[in-house]
Amino acid sequence: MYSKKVLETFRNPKNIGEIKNPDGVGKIGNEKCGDVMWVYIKVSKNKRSQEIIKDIKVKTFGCVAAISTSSVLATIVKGMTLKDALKIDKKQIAEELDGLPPAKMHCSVLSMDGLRKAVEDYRNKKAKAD
Amino acid sequence: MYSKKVLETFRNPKNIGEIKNPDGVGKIGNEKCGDVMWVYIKVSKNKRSQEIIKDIKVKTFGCVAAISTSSVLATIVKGMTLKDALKIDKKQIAEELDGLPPAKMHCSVLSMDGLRKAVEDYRNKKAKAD
Amino acid sequence: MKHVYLDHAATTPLDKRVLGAMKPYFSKKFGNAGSLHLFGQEAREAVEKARESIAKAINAKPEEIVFTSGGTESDNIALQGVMRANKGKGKGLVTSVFEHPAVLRTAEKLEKEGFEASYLPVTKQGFVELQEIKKFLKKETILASVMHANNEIGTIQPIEEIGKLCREKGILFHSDAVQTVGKERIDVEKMNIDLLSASAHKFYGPKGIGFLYAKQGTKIYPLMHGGGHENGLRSGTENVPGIVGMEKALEIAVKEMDEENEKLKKLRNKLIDGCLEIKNSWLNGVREPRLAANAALGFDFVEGESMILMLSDKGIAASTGSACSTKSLEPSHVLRAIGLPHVKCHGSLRFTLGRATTEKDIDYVLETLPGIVKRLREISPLGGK
Amino acid sequence: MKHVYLDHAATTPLDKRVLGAMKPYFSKKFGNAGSLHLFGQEAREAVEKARESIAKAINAKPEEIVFTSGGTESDNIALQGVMRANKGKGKGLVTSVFEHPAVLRTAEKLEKEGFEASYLPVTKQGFVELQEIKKFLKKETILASVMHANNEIGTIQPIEEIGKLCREKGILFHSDAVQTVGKERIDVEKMNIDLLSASAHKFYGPKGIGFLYAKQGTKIYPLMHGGGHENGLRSGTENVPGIVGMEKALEIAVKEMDEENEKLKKLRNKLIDGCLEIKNSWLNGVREPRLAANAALGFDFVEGESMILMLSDKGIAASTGSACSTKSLEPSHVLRAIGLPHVKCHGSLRFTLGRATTEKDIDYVLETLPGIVKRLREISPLGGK
Ligand SMILES: Cc1ncc(COP(=O)(O)O)c(C=O)c1O
Ligand SMILES: Cc1ncc(COP(=O)(O)O)c(C=O)c1O
Repeated sequence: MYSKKVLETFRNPKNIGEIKNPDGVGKIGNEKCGDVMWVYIKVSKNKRSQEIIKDIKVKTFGCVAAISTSSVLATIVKGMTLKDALKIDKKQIAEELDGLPPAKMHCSVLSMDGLRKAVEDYRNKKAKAD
Repeated sequence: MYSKKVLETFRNPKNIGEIKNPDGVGKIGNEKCGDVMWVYIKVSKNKRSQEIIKDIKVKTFGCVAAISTSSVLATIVKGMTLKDALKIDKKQIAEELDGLPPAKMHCSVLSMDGLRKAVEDYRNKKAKAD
Repeated sequence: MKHVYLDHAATTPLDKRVLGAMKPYFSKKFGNAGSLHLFGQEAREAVEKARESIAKAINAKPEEIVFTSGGTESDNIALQGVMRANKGKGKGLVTSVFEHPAVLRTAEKLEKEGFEASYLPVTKQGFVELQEIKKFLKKETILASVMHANNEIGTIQPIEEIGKLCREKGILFHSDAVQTVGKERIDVEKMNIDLLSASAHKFYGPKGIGFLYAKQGTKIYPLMHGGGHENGLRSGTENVPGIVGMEKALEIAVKEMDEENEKLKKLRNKLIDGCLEIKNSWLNGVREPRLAANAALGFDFVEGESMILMLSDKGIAASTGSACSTKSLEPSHVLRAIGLPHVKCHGSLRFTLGRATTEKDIDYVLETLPGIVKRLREISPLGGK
Repeated sequence: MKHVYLDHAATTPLDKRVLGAMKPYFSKKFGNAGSLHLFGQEAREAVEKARESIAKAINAKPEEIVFTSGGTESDNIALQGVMRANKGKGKGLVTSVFEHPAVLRTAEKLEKEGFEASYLPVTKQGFVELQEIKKFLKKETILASVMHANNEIGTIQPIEEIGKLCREKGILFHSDAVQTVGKERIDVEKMNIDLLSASAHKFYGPKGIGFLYAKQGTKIYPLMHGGGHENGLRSGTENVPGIVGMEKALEIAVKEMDEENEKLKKLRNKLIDGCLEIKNSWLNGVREPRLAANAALGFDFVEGESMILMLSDKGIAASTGSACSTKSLEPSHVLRAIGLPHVKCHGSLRFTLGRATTEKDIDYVLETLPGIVKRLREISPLGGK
């Protein structure tokens, strides 16, 4: 039921793990539903002084789809500006994986929500520091 | 679904055919139902002056069960007194064949009815002749 | 003793090539297609490949194929499932008087539930008439069900035209194609079919497996509930070897269809012509359009079952019409439907030829049958010989 | 790659001896058991011999065995057929919260029809309680349905006692024995069972065939209508090779049962003990009474599906619990029923051993699994390592 791409990604997930001293952390999902993601980001600026995601790592408790979407999202947004990263469509994530079973589409939403929360966390922290 | 005995009897039916100048003929069944029997009998007397079935032959249009029961009835009653012959139970015919499928039990009734009609015909003719 | 099997409409032998295709799925690739692991994936792949191939063979989409346990189940899901799911629209079911019991008994069951079934008459030649159908299709009608070819007399119905009439009126159209799948070309698009039933053992596939084609978007309730297999339409662990076997059988049948039918028709005609040389005999239904393998005959003054058994004693397998397990005393409803009087219905004999049938087989039947008919006529009180 | 199949509760490979018994019925003795001729008689004989032998294996009468397409169909006929046929008596159906979907979804369907279903709770250990059942059985209750052994956690229910309670109250008793037929002794007389479901592919028989035992005199409506096969209870051409195969499979399973279970229990216990050495793990359900082949485990902080796929990559076939095709997001209803919190339900892993399982297989799993759990725990945010 999973595409080959999902399975490959699951087998060799990228950007999985933790960042020490992250600039932002987004914790999403709940244990009850069986999907929990913690998204860690490191932010820096590019030449045009835009904030970009310099590094991203995700920790995931969940099914094959959850782990694969975490990996794909992280791979896609790494290096992107925060602005662009937040515009990623959940469909793009699914497409990157050659599709997800309908029942698993929420996983891509979840990973996006995790990223959003991480960025929020980063901005909150920054606002405080400023 | 038929017992071995039914099939054997069907394969080698006895007393099947016609009697020229019979003493009585019983025609029973109808074409619509798919079972027609004509029972021919020849009557004579035994030593004790009782009327007996000296010969019997049956012509049958019908299924395997109809042909087998015709044969078995004829075999059973041949040589019997008319009185005893008319007392034959339909169950006895079925038992002689190691049973009949429930849907086919009516065949044994039919053959008995044929015999009854043949005896009636004989008695009517005799009464007229007397 | 020589064995001549001429009852292919009842069931066919499994083609050796089909068994070959099934074999890996018995004890090696034996996984449950619902399992996530490698054994399950292997099974799932086989099932979906078969679904695609079968869909293609009738010009349908893979997701329109539902695997069932056979023709009876397919007919039952089609009729019960569609009528119940579309109750809102009306309560009418239109079918024909000479359908298979899997349709007729199901229609009667639905009548008991409050649905209204009406039964199309058929002509003496063995066909439903478009003029009649037009009259039967009402606004209240949910579903029409007309078989593609009749199992007893082999006449092929004008399915495409019936489908067209139904489409025009927005009525769903089911066809019981158990006797034609793998034997006649089927194109559900062209033929305007919304639902179609098939059974693998009728086309040299395994027993216990069949399929229902149901056009995308057709509302159907399942008969069986459980794990939600087949998109919720048919729960139960998938019969993987059966599905694979059905696919292979259909592939072979479609590929060899034209050549096979040509051969069968020649042999069939020889058989019919030979039988008709016996006095007081006739052919049920017309020669065309008729299944290439079907020779449904009748003989006056004798009864079918007795002929079957005497033929069987000579190694010849034939039928009186259908192979149902209720040995009812009623004469064939199909023969009654084409207007045969009762007594003639009792004298019916159906030969259905198949892949292995040879000219020698036909010769053997033609040598054997006359004596049997003669013998039975001798002991029959009918006919006044 | 080494292949270790430990998902025998989902399905089993066809035993070679079973295939051997089936073979003659594919292409040689291939007749339709409803046909009158020699090919039909041969098939009919095989079907009736199988019926006798299967009946004997569970201490029933041949006429009490109905051949179906599998466990799901058997469950559906039992529940739908009995409830509808006995409507006059009341409308109550009692079953348990941890039945297979084939029972639960059918019970829900019946509720929609106006019947009233109530669901027995189960203990943390994985059993329905007689005390509870007494409370659930009402005058209005038509049927109680409790599975013999649970398919996820393998706990064996006190069927004989439940049956006794039902008998005392004149309530019909059905048991879904799909997981126990061929694995545990079954005596429908002694165990007070009125209806029992079985599926051949769970005991090394073919897929697509099963049976329903229904005590003589039990009023049941059929699900499918047609030729009137199986005494009108299940129409459709008999799957002769399937029936013959199921018989052979059951014969073998019953003969080898004790020896087999002894072997399985040893291996199973070794597997359980080995798994429990992984920290933060547990066994679902108690060890006794439990199916000899079942090891249902749980691991904190990781999710079942991911474990399954990682094990699969190492050639090991396991399951999270059931092999249903609806990949629902809900955690196992069985584990919820025994009181496991949601998050722990997600970490479940079921191994079910079988005939071919060796000690080496178990060793391989015990070498492989810890690394997988470790890896998944590393990428998991839970557990605070
Ligand atoms: C026209 C037709 N429909 C339905 C069926 C039922 O198929 P099955 O017996 O495989 O369920 C048959 C054959 O028995 C048939 O000939
Ligand atoms: C307890 C139980 N009941 C019913 C079934 C359904 O059997 P089948 O899938 O063979 O129809 C299964 C297995 O899937 C089962 O484990």
